[in-house]
Amino acid sequence: MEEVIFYAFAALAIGSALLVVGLKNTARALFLFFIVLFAMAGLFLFALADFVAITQILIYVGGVLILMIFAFMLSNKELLADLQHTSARFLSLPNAQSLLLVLGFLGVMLYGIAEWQENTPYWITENIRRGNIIQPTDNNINQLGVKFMTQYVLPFEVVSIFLLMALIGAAHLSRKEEDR
Amino acid sequence: MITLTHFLVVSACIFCIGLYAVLSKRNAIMILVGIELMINAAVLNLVAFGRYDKVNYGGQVFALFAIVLAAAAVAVGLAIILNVYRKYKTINPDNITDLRD
Amino acid sequence: MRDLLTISPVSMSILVVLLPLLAFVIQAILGKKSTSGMISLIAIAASTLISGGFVFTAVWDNPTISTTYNWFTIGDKTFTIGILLNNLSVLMQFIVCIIALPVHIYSRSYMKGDPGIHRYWMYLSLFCFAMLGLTISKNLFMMYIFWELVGFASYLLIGFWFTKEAAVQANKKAFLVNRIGDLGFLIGIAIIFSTFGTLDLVDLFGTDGFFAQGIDKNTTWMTVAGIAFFLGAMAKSAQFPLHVWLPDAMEGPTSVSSLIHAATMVAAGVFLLSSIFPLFNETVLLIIAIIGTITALSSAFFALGQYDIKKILAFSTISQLGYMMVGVGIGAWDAAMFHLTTHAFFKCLLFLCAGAVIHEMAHLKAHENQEFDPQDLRNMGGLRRYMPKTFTLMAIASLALAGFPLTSGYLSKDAIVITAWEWALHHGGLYLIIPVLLVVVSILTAFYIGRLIFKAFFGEFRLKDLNVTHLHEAPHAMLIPMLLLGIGALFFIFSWNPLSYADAGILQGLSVAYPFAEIHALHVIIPIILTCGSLIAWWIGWRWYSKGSYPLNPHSRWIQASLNQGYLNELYHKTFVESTLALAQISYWFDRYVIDGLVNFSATAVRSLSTFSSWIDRYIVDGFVNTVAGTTYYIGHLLRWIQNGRLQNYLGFAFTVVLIGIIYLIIR
Amino acid sequence: MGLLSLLIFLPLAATAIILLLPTSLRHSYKYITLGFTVAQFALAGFLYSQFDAAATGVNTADGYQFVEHLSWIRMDLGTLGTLEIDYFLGVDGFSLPLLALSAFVMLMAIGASWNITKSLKGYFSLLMVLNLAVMGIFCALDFFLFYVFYEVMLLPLYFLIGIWGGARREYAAIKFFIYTLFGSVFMLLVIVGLYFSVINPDTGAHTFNMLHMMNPANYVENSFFGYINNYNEVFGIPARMIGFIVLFFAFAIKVPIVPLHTWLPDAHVEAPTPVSIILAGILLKVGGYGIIRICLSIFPDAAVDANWWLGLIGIVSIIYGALNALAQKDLKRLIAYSSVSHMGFVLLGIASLTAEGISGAMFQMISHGFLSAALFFLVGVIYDRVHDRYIYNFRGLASLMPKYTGYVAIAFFASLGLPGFSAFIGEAFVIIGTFNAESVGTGIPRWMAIAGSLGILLSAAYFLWTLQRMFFGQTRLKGGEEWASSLVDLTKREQLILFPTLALALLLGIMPSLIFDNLNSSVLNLVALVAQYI
Repeated sequence: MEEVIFYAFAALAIGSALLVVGLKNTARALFLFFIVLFAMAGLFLFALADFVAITQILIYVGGVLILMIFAFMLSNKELLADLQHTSARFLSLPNAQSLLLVLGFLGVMLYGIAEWQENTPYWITENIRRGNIIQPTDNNINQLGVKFMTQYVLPFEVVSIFLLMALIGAAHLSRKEEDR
Repeated sequence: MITLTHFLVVSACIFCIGLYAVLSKRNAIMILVGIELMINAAVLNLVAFGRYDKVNYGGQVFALFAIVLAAAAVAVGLAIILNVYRKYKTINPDNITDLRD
Repeated sequence: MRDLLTISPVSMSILVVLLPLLAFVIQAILGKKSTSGMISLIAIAASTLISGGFVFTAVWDNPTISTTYNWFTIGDKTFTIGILLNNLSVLMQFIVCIIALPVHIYSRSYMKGDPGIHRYWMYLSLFCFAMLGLTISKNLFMMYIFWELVGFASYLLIGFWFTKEAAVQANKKAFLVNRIGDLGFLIGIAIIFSTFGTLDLVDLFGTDGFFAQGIDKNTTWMTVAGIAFFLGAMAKSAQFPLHVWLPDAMEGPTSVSSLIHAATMVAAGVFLLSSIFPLFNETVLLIIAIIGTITALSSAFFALGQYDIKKILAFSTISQLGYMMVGVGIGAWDAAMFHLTTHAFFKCLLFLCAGAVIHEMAHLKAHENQEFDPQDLRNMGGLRRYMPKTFTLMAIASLALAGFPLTSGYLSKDAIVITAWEWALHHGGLYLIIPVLLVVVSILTAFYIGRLIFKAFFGEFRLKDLNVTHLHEAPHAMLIPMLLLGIGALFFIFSWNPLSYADAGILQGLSVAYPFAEIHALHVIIPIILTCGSLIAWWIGWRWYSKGSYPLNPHSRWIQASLNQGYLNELYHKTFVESTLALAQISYWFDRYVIDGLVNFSATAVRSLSTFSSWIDRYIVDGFVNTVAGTTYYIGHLLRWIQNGRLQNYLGFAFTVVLIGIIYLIIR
Repeated sequence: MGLLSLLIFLPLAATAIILLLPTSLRHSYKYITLGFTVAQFALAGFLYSQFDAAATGVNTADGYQFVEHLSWIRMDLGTLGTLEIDYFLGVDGFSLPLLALSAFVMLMAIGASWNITKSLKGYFSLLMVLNLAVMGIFCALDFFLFYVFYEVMLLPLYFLIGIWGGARREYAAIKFFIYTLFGSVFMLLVIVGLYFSVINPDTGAHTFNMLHMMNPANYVENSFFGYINNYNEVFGIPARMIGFIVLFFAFAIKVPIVPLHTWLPDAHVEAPTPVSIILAGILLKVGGYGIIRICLSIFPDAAVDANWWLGLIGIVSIIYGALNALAQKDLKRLIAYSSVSHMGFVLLGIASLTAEGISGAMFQMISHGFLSAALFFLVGVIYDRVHDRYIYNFRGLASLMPKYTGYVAIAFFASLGLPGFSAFIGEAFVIIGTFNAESVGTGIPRWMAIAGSLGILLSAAYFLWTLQRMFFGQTRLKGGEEWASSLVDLTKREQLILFPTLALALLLGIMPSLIFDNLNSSVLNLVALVAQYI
């Protein structure tokens, strides 16, 4: 039962992602991107990362995606044409070179995964043996909060400042430059 | 039982799809989308591995960092796209070839 | 009288030669201003006087006189010029003078008014110089020089009317045929020089005309030399088959023909052979005799059919020269010289008479404005009524030619024929053909000359519609020299005995010892046969031509062959002339297309080779360099294409490299 | 400075003056060149009159007269010894008549150049350079010096033909140049070979001195061209023979011999009249002179072996040239081929190796120098008037131009060997000498003399035929009235040039001793030199 749901989510994520890159219409692709992100969030749950899944939905769906659509609407003068672009072909033709490259990567990665499976890293087997793995029953949020404020406080602060810088930078970049 | 391998395979697929988008799309926003897909695949890997490290919680912590940083990057990226659009009246990266010569 | 002569005959003889040269030079300088011919006439008259008075009388029947001057030295051999005065040479010189003088006088009247008269006198003097020089040359080389000069002068005189196509063709032919003979002469000289190392006649033969050095003359090269000299004589004396130039040479003025082509120049061949007679061995002499006989016979035959009055005389000359050659060939060169002498007189006279006839006919033609050939016998007839004196003189000359008793011709011709009989009987066998043929020729001679006389002077004038009253006797200026020659055609000049040649002064003076016995019976029989034969021939001729009962078909093959001179000219033209010209064309073609073609081909080959090597240079040697450069360029171009400024491509390449790297790591 | 140097370098002074004078004075150039050439001619005449006829010449320095011997190049070549090149001049019986002839022909050429209008400065200066080179060739006794003059001669000729020539002048000029160069390049090889084979007995160094080369004692043992025990072979031919052959061909191209003659008709036809005169009058003689002076004297042993072939080539040239002349329709080409024929006699005479033959050959060269120059000048006269020289375009010129016809007739008859003119003496003695060869034993058979005499007959044929075709008969011209009016008789200037030429030909024909006296001792010496090897 659990596996069926996992496969469903995985299929949803992969299929939607394929559609995202395959569709000619950018607007539709962006909306399909929602599905992908939701499906990914679902997959995070299977990895027992409930907080990450929530964050994913909050930040991506609530922030990033809205921003993207907003930017898309702002930038694309062919938006209307694009929206109305119900052309003969629903999907864009695959770019042969890119496809080749991507398939190559896929093959390499799958080969790597297959290789990796046979000799699992020592730390994983050691943790499994000690039972030092996250259980569905664990309170993740609590644990995360403690870790953020103790073990990972320096990266946390750095990322915070980085976020600030990014926000300021984004605002600066997107403002109208009248003194050009 | 959902093993680590399942996650890795899904993640690899998503990563590759993202990579494909980055390489082949003729729209800056879709490239950004591709990047996001790749980051998501990475995040998936992080959480999948993070499950076997209860002491440090590194996987989930850094998944969060990644998500946040991705969001910031998207914000900056979009700002750049808007600027580019303003300058070139297009967001097709093919037409922006200032790097050449 | 001889004792009174304190002047050396040698210097006198040189003077005889130089006077005409002086006349030639003076006239050459004066150019068109000297038309009278007085200079030439005075020169030749003086020459005649000196030759007769100081040279001939001084030398005849006296020991040989000779003088030698060094001319030039080649290596260590010295070539000389010299004067040889013996009976033979002074006789010849005197004959030339005494024939030339009347011709000069005659020409003054005959050539009057010709636009090129100044050249005529010039050439005539040049001829006299060359001919007189020839006679007294001591050295074969010197003789050769005069020999050729004689030919040259003859060339000029034949082509005197150079606007006449036939004349210039004739003089070219004459010179070329003579050139063949000259080559023979030259080769003969070369053989003599390389055999004996000298060309001096006295050194060769001694003063007595005998073979002094006693060298075997029966060697092959001596035979070749003899034939070579005879070739020279053949051309000059118009012997068969080199006689073809002489009939054509009649295109020249008649006075020229009479002097050059009847009496003097053509006789030079006989003179040459007589001078170097000791050189000939039996073979050569036999060849000379045979050729002479053939010439005499063939020319007599050709003379039968001619219509041109001058051509008849020309062939008659050739025929008589044949007699002389036979004379030389049988060893009786004294008889040949005797016949030469008598022949010079009567043949010259015949020509001058013919000239007078032609002169009158041409006058008539000019007067009547009619177009006809003044030399054609068919246009004449009955001329004896209008020109009786000319007729008389011509008849005398004709009788002499036919060898009628009381004439000079009788003596000299009998001398040859009888000696020939003696010679033939001495050898026996086939040799007898020669004297038999000579007799036949003699009768033929009587016939053709009779035909000429009958056709021209008897019967009626054939051009009936012309006003014949304009025909009259030739002017005195022409008749007087003819008369002088006419006297020379009679016997008493040469011998007091009209019936026997043995008493002739010339024969006694030259005195050749024959190797065969004299047969007295022949001295009676032969003259009778010849005379009777001539009379019969004349009777037939008179019947045929004067009475008009001509029995023969004029289109018969024999008559046509005779008229066309046996088609020899055509034969020569077809064989020698055309083949030489064809050979010339072929060799020029060869030159242009083969030799020059080869040169041009090699040039082309070198050029194409260089083109090829430049191709190699450009495409292979340079091509290699260019390929390297091109490859670099291409690679650069390729990389440039990679560096296209598209971010996605950069990324794609980056990932490709990463992928390749990973694959490499995996495979490794 | 000796007289010979003066003779050689007088033209250089003329060149310098011409080059220095401004172009505005171009009409004075011809007078300058004429002046210098007259002076040169006078000098040559003076030399001729001062020459000691007893001088034996050929192979000893004592036999030469007016000798000038200066060191020119002395370069230390290390192990190869010292490079010894001398400025060595002298004349003997062979070179002196040719020197005088050259001076005379040059004078004629200047006279014929009177009507040249195209770039006079270049023309006259080139002509004078040519003059210098020609004089130098006949005087040089050092092989290197000889070669230098020999090559210098080519250059002005190339330009004179290539610039002032007729329609196909470039072709002719290049053909001429390459032909000659072809010969002389190989000649250089032999010169170098000789240089390394011969030593100067005085200094012990290798030398270019021709006189040393003529002495067998000076040859290094086992050297390439050495005399004794020389078994060197090239393509199976002995080394000394190959040296002879190469040198012979180098000069034979100049003579020219059949089949190396084809430059001659083209060069003659395309060259302007003065250059034709020089070509025929002097250039061809360089070939004959070279064969006598170098081939025969330095390689007498090889010459004795090869003379049968030389004679054959001579015969072929005589008859072949004459036949070709007979086929010509262009008057100038006819005369060019007649030159081939007449120069064949020179070769035949030389090949006979008899005193008569070699003297005859020399005489023939002198005579041909005068006569061919006169003939080319005569062709130039008619070409000047109507710019045509096609034989069939003229007829009956005698009535129109009597003086011209007279000169042509004299020149023609002189050329065809009429006694009294120089060509006769030359040809007759070549024939006599060739005939004599058999009794001397030089290996020239007698039929060659007879075959050669056929050439005399053929020459009569083509000259008389031309005379008949062009000059006799009724006047009929291709250009009609226009030509008739432009075909004026000879001018004073033309007669002034022609008369002395033909008069000289006549004088030499009557008094051949003028040449033979100075020639004899040299010829005898040469014959003696060669006779050792017979």
